[in-house]
Amino acid sequence: MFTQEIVTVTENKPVAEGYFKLSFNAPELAKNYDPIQFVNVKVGSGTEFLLRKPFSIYDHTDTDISILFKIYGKGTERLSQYKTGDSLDILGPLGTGVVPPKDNVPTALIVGGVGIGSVKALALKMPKQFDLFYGVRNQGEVVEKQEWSELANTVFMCSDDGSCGEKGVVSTLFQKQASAYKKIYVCGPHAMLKAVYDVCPETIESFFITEEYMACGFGICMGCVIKTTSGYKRICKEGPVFKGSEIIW
Amino acid sequence: MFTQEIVTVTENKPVAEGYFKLSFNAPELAKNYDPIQFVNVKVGSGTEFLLRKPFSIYDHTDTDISILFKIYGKGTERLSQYKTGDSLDILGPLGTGVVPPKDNVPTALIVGGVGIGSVKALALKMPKQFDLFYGVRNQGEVVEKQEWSELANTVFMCSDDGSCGEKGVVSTLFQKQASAYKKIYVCGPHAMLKAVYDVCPETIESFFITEEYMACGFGICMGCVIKTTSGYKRICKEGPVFKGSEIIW
Amino acid sequence: MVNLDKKRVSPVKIGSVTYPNPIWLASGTVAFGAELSEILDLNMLGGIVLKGTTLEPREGNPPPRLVETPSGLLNAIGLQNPGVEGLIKDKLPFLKQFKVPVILNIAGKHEDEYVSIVQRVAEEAEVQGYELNLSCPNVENGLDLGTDPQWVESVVKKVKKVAGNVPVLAKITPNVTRITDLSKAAENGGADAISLINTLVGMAFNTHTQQPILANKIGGLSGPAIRPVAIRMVYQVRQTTSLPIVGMGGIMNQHDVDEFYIAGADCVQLGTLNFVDIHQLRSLINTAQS
Amino acid sequence: MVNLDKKRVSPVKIGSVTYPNPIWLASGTVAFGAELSEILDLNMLGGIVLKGTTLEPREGNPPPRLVETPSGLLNAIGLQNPGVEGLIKDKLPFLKQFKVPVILNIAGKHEDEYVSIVQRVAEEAEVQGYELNLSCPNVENGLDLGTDPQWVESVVKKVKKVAGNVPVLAKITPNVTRITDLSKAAENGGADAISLINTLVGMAFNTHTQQPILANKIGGLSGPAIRPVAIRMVYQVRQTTSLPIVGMGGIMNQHDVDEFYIAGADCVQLGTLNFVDIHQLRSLINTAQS
Ligand SMILES: Cc1cc2nc3c(=O)[nH]c(=O)nc-3n(C[C@H](O)[C@H](O)[C@H](O)COP(=O)(O)OP(=O)(O)OC[C@H]3O[C@@H](n4cnc5c(N)ncnc54)[C@H](O)[C@@H]3O)c2cc1C
Ligand SMILES: Cc1cc2nc3c(=O)[nH]c(=O)nc-3n(C[C@H](O)[C@H](O)[C@H](O)COP(=O)(O)OP(=O)(O)OC[C@H]3O[C@@H](n4cnc5c(N)ncnc54)[C@H](O)[C@@H]3O)c2cc1C
Ligand SMILES: Cc1cc2nc3c(=O)[nH]c(=O)nc-3n(C[C@H](O)[C@H](O)[C@H](O)COP(=O)(O)O)c2cc1C
Ligand SMILES: Cc1cc2nc3c(=O)[nH]c(=O)nc-3n(C[C@H](O)[C@H](O)[C@H](O)COP(=O)(O)O)c2cc1C
Ligand code: FES
Ligand code: FES
Repeated sequence: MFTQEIVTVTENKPVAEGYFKLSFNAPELAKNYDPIQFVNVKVGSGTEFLLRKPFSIYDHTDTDISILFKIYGKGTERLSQYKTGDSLDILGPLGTGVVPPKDNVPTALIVGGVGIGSVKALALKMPKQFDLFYGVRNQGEVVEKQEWSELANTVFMCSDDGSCGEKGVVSTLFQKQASAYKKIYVCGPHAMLKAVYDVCPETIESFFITEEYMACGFGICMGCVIKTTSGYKRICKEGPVFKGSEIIW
Repeated sequence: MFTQEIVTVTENKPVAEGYFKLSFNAPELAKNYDPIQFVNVKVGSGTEFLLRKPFSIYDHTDTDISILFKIYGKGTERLSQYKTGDSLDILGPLGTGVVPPKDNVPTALIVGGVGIGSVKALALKMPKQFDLFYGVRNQGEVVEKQEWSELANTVFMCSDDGSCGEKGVVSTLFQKQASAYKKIYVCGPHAMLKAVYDVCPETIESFFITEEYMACGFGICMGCVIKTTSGYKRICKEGPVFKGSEIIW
Repeated sequence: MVNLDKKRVSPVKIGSVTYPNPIWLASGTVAFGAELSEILDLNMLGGIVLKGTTLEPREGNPPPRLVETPSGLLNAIGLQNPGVEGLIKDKLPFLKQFKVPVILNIAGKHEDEYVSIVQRVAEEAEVQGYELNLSCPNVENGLDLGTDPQWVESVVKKVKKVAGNVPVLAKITPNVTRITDLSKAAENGGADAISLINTLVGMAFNTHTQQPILANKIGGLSGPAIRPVAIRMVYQVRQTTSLPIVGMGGIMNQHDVDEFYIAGADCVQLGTLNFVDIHQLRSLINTAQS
Repeated sequence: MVNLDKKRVSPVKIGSVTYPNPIWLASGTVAFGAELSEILDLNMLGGIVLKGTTLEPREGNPPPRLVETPSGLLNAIGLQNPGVEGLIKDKLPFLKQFKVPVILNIAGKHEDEYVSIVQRVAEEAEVQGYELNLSCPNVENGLDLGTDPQWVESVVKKVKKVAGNVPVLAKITPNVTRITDLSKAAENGGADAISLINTLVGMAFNTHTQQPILANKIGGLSGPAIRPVAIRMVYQVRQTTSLPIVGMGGIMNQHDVDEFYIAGADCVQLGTLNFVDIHQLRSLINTAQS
């Protein structure tokens, strides 16, 4: 069950270079969402932007939901200007969420850049058996370092310029230790997802959090598809999480 | 000479029911405009509104210009939300202004509703020989009553519902005393302009401040024309002031 | 003058069917109704037009299939649909629980396919209208056939022969020189109503990769950007026919709906709006309840 | 890949004329240059296309002539202009002080008028291009002639005969089924370049009075709303000709300019932008200075 709500922004603060964490009041939603679900947000007024913009639910309190976003284009630029007290029109929760694994198999979350925004809700609901592999461009991009080091068993960092953790890409970082895991959740740009898939042993159960341009966000436009072994599937409806073996890369 | 400037809003306050007076910092403009000139204002962001919206220059201080506007549609609604410190993109001064009459002939300003916004700059620069005929829907619409009573010799008020001054329309109010004047400046909706023209003795030199939908505001689109005895003329360039005898009503 | 108060709530008679009110949802913007039913009471609609259906299942175009343009949406879904058998087996049964008139949107590769689809569906007898998509610009050759008045007349005629009592709506393409040539052709073919407009053919490039954004390169432009063109076409067609007109293209609010009624539409379909504002959608639907 | 860095500053050769850079201003959005020269250095432009000029003076349509639509502007100016004699007497002399190439936009009622205008202007020898407006949708009968490829070919051919060394640009109408039929016709007629797109035919109603907002009822839609259609047409025409293409339609910033270059345009014209953002205009012009 999803709804369209006009909510009030309770906080919108920079949390890294070009990254914002925006919270809004939505007690019902805060109680009733699954990790990896997202909200589709109307940014700006009139037809300044015609389509909503999708953002994963990052975190919640009893009354509030937050999203974590990176300034990408004009829409996220505009969203960064929202202030406490502004109202925001959201649709959600959308997508098929993930039931946090109860089994204690060794698990890794592997994220690149703003991909971190999609996995925190999952991390919070998981037993603390997971490691985090976190790749960024540079140190300035790292979000909530302290919190993550508390959430995860171990955080393995890498960065393109070596300013933070190992120098290199997260797929390579993960590859070195891949054999230690039985289950992975991967989130980031498509090229990174593919790189991780390519180095991931078949013995690992892998889940990839995918993205595609969306219009509706709830399955009626058929716009946001990904090619799978059983044909095109809607990322907003059957996804955004797909097994690595299901995706046609 | 006109320019496009990004200015800062210094104040935006309600001055009557649905009326706002918006001031912005523009020292050059404040020194270099003629009464009845206007500015063309970009409202909102992106293509929320594609065209600028024209507003007469209402008043000025040494450093600031103000406009007076009435909430009409979505653009003026949005403009009413601007706050001190916001920036605003304006083009101006536009139109052919009026050189305030130096001769001491008996003069009347005749305005309906938000028409008051176009004549204050003229009133400020005129010798105090003018009377104001001011028609409104109702009392709530009256703007700066006190100031006008100081600016004008006499203020004659009327309103549609009689809540303020005589009950009736401003053309009728003026007609009764028309013979007392040699020169009039008229501003208001087109129907009111025509009504005043119809009751105005030929002996009076009459100037009408006209309006038409505008795209550019400085004469390049040919969109804002009014039919005159010498063909269509551009309200934004040859106007907005035309002699009553020139207009084909 | 159009009596708007009346028009907004009036049932709409097309052929032998009277649709309960003039607010319908457009093909390709509702899938087959299931997802929308989670957030909207379908029973309050005057009609729901299903996603364009072909004889065989179609997997559609590769992504990207969408991109936003100023006040517009460019799409190239490529008619992803389960085919007429899939429709009958997996989609229509769900819709039985609602009283909303279901209109099938039919996309054939050639005349015979339209006829075959109608014949196959007619056996099921659940649908209350056939909207012939004579205008899908995303599919190979789709453009050219639908722009030919003779072809339009002929396909409508053939479908009418097998449609029985079910009204046939001709959704003609707006990407033509004279829209009235097509509406007249459809009328000559025996269409019970004219649906317009479908999307305008458009394109957008990614200036970094220098590639078309849509995998299909060209796509169909919908949304408020195209409303002035839609209004003009409804107006022009209204001057030349007394058939019911089903108007659409960029409707976002009551003002826009009224503009279509004034231009000459008897009822309207909401399309892109469904993706972006369910509150507005509900408000328009509520207005239509007399 | 288009070398954008190069393209943005490249002179553009059309026929025998080399225009200094690819940023031009579009007809109907600059009047005859005088007003813009107060706020813009015309000398930095690659070209300036004057307001559509007819043989006799035209007073144009009654107001309202304009209305804003979502991301668009609907206009029906009705070709208000002083006629070719007025142009020569009152408008061209002012432009002599600038080095910007002046392109005349010509709107004839029939073939002979195009020819007569060119002949009359040729005596003056100040203009650097003739852009034939084969597409003005606002003028009676204007639509139908320009949609006929044979007519387009014929009028271009006749004008070429009298144009001497001055390049002839064919501004074909976008309100047609197949834009490439027209571009080919213009090419066959000997056009030196293809200009596209002109405005799309649109309409808007005042829902209170229930009357069309424009006094002329229908008008031409410009601005960002039409950009996807313009880009598609430039792309389609580029596939079928090696003639220079002068692209326009909804350009608002550098991204949009680049999109036209990528789609296949050799230079661009800025139109509606001139009405709304002189800063952007200057910034695009500055980019074009090598
Ligand atoms: C399920 C899902 C969850 C997401 N979660 C997050 C998140 O938690 N944090 C975050 O920062 N970003 C997230 N994104 C991406 C985010 O939606 C885009 O960054 C944002 O829409 C860009 O808008 P823009 O106007 O700033 O950029 P634009 O200038 O519009 O576009 C820049 C690029 O962003 C992408 N994009 C734009 N609009 C959409 C759209 N409607 N749907 C999908 N992609 C689009 C396109 O690839 C485009 O090229 C998510 C996307 C999806 C599909
Ligand atoms: C020279 C001139 C001076 C003006 N001075 C003032 C003033 O001092 N104070 C004031 O309150 N209003 C003034 N106006 C009118 C003001 O421009 C409109 O009220 C405003 O543009 C409406 O915008 P909107 O978005 O709120 O309304 P919309 O919803 O856009 O339109 C409502 C109506 O306003 C008119 N309008 C809209 N846009 C324009 C436009 N670009 N040009 C002309 N008319 C338009 C139209 O008649 C339209 O039907 C002036 C107009 C002109 C031409
Ligand atoms: C994503 C999408 C898919 C569409 N698919 C179809 C279709 O399958 N068949 C059809 O006739 N029209 C289809 N259309 C066109 C719409 O039914 C409608 O004619 C058009 O979008 C204009 O209306 P709008 O501006 O309100 O969206 C589609 C439109 C969109 C946006
Ligand atoms: C107010 C206005 C008047 C126009 N007049 C003419 C004209 O006289 N001749 C012509 O060929 N095009 C004319 N056009 C079309 C433009 O030259 C251009 O093709 C069109 O506006 C698309 O570009 P744009 O979206 O950048 O404005 C006019 C456009 C506008 C907006
Ligand atoms: S975004 Fe519409 S189906 Fe996924
Ligand atoms: S608004 Fe463009 S000429 Fe007056």
